[in-house]
Amino acid sequence: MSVTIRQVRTGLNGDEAVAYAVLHADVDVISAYPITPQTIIVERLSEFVHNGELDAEFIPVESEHSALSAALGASLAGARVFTATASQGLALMYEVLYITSSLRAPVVMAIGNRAFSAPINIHCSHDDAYAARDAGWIQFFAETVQEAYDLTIIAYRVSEDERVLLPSIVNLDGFILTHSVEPLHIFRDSKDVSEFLPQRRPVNPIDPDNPITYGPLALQNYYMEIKRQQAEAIYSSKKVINEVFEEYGEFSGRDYSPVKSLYTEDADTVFILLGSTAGTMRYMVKKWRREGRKVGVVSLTLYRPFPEEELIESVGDAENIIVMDRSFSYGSPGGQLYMDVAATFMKRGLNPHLVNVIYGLGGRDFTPEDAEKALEMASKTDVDIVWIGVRGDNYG
Amino acid sequence: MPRWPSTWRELPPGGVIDKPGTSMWVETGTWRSHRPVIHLDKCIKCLMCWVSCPDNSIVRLDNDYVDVEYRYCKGCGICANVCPTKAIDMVEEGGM
Amino acid sequence: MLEIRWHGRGGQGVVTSSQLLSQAAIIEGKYAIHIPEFGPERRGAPVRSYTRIDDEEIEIRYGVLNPDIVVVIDPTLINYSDMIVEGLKDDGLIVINHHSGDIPDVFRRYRVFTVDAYRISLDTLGRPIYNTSMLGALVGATKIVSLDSVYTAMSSRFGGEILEMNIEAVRRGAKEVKRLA
Amino acid sequence: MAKTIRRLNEIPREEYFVSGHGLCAGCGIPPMVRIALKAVEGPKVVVNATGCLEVATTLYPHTAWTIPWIHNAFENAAATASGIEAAVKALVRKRGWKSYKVLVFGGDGGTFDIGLQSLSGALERGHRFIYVCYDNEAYMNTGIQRSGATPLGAATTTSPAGKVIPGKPENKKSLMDIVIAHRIPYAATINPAYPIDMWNKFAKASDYLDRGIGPIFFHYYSPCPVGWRMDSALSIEVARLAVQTRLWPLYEVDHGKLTINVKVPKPKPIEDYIRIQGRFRHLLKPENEHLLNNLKKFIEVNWERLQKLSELNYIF
Repeated sequence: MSVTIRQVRTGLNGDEAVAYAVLHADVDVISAYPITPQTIIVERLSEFVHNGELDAEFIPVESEHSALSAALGASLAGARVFTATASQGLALMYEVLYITSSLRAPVVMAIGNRAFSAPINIHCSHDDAYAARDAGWIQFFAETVQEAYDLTIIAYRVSEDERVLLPSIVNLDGFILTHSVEPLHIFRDSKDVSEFLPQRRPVNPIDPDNPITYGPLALQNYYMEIKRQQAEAIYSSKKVINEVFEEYGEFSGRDYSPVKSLYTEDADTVFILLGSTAGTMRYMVKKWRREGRKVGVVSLTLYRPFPEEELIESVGDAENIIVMDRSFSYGSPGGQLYMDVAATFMKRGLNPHLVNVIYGLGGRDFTPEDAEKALEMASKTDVDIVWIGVRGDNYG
Repeated sequence: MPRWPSTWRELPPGGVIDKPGTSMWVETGTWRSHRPVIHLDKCIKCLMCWVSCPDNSIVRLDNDYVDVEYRYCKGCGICANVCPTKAIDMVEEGGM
Repeated sequence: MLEIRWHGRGGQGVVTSSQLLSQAAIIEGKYAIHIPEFGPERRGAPVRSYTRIDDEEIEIRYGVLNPDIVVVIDPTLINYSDMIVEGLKDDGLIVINHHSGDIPDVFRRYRVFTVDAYRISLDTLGRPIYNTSMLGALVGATKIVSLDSVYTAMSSRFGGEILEMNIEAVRRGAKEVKRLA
Repeated sequence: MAKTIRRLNEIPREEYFVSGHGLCAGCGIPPMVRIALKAVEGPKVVVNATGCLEVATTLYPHTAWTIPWIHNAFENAAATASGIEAAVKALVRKRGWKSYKVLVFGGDGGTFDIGLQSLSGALERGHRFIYVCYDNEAYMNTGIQRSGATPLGAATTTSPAGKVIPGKPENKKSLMDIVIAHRIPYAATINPAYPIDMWNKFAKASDYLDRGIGPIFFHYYSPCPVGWRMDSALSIEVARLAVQTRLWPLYEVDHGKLTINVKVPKPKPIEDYIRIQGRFRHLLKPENEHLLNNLKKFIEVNWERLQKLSELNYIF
């Protein structure tokens, strides 16, 4: 791997890392509303703009609904735009999430993943990311502060690619990543990054010389064709995502792929999960391997489009699959990732023993002890959904 | 009427309409039950009918007299109502 | 891997200390993670923060359960000795903001370092804000990072007179911390 | 400089909003849109909140717009416009792109009610755009439901003229006062029966935008034959009566100075206005006389208040 661009090793928290990525992406318009645990992103970006380090318009909107609405407007105008939110903020944006992807606006948004109310809680759950899962956005999950930085830059390249033209979400676990300081490598400035991420070349931006009607009314005679086209767009974005991952690896020296797996080749039990808990699970898997237990772990860097083939391939012949959800889909057959995984296997006629582990809601710590309990569950055939660490449950 | 693509593969991305003024393909004159008829002898070229028409169906001629574009006129009768000299009559369609 | 737990009260800069320590370790080329434990962030409420330092990349992301070192920034928290020694490793170390030498017996099972951060902070900052003098005391007692690295980390966060005053607080904390006999 | 006119023949012929749209026969919205797009000079883009104008002019694949036009959602037209305006600033500065003006159209639902927050935020932030609220005094797009703009006593499908509650019991919200409270540089009421006044206000707004002055707000009286239950031919006549009864004063607040643009020395009786609209007809029944009196009182007080304000050098 040839790394051509010099980088700086520094210590930043996840929010700051995202803010630096946005600075280095040389965005034109930022529109955001503060919400814990994303607020530091907005604060840093305000500083960059107010100190003249970033030549951008910062729109301090009055709500998240307006944050995404303004971002969409700016994106259609041809600007490279950024917004960030979490939890209730995302819920308030919900309407505009669908409009942004449907209008094919390459907005990039960071989510400091946080639990939905009630009760109100500021800590990590994946409720917000999952709530956006059907909205037609590409979704990445960062495991580390480094990944939060890298994936933000990658997201711009993917979203703005004229074969894609879809918005992206970069998820980073609230507090666990947003507020934790970790070492990472960042580029020196936007000039260095511009080799990988040149200025946006918008397709059909607002242009009085080429008048376009964006967001018309389409009824029974055309709506379905327009939606069919959109469905195809996000499926086919995966090819571009893989290309961009590869190119970024060349550029930065850090490799990315839709899924990360460890010890899955000969595993009889495989954990599948999203986000920052992957590191703890890898640590546990190494421990279990030393104890002679054939356990592997797969974490998804790409959540939408769902990396079906990569997941099947990396899980291999494991008989037990433990899917970990940091959220729950109330009244559903299981957690959101669990349902994705189940469908992925079933579509291919595969029938492994699936267990759904619900963990870490509202920021509850997920410790090695919890991981041991989760593994224990895989051997039980009488349970399918296990809430780990819940007082009052038999399997807690 | 020009043809718009029909399959999902051909449509412009994002559900946009990438051509201006395509509503002109829709002749809303079929909505009309009464038609405006202008008596130019009474017209004082005030242009109140022209400026008030919701459907751009009062055509302003070079000499500032007016005519009706019946392809789009919905027959609302605003032009007749605003005319200070009663130079426009609303006549039932098919009645003439 | 070295695991540190910080105890203080909201508004005392517990998070800042932990953050500066991890920054200093990163500056030295080490791996470090600073994990703040956020509650409703109200001034005065007991709060904690964690730092992990290692020569290898750190993968785990849960809170520190079995610290090697506990740093007690607020002198009044000494009354909550169970909370302070909870999970502390048998050969663990406690660094306390304290001046009388009258400490709970349970602490005496561990190596205890004390420093009068109250005095230092009044002298250097003119206000009872203990976090930088306690950071100095920790570094003085353990040498886990160099003072220079701490100063470098601080200079990216503070400026001007504030930086000078806090550097002095760190320097004195490191110098005046002593092992309790 | 956008030109000020004294006669309608000074208005250019070229149209940017074209025929074939699906707005109702006699709709009051297009006369304003046509004038706005002509009087506001230079390249421009329209942001349209969900509402009659939006749905009826862009039934895919048919658009009545010949300039860039964007619909995002119901309550966020002002926020969308904020983003576009900010993007234009950034792209002109950073990449030398051509600048253009931003015009927003929202109905009373999208402006008085669901979109009030995003409008307020955008006005407070000082984005340079023109926002026009076309006020037809109810949610007409969904079929005539009351809004915060529905006047006292008016019957809608959610404020019917019932036996116990005859029409809307509450007064119309004074949006102009809310907007003016943001201390924006220019706000005015406009009316299709006074096209020259309307043109000149848009022309002034255009010049202000050229000089970097904004935001600008217009409150447009938009007759709705269907919702008001009147003959479609009466749209302009009813609009004139609204002014001549002093119900809908034409005024502007230009950098803090309030001016009444059309004086009404001898107001016509409000009954002339009410009689031609089905939505108000029940107010003429003897048992509803108190409602009619309330409406008269409202008109009197409002007019007097505006006159007093117009005597001040500045109201803010």
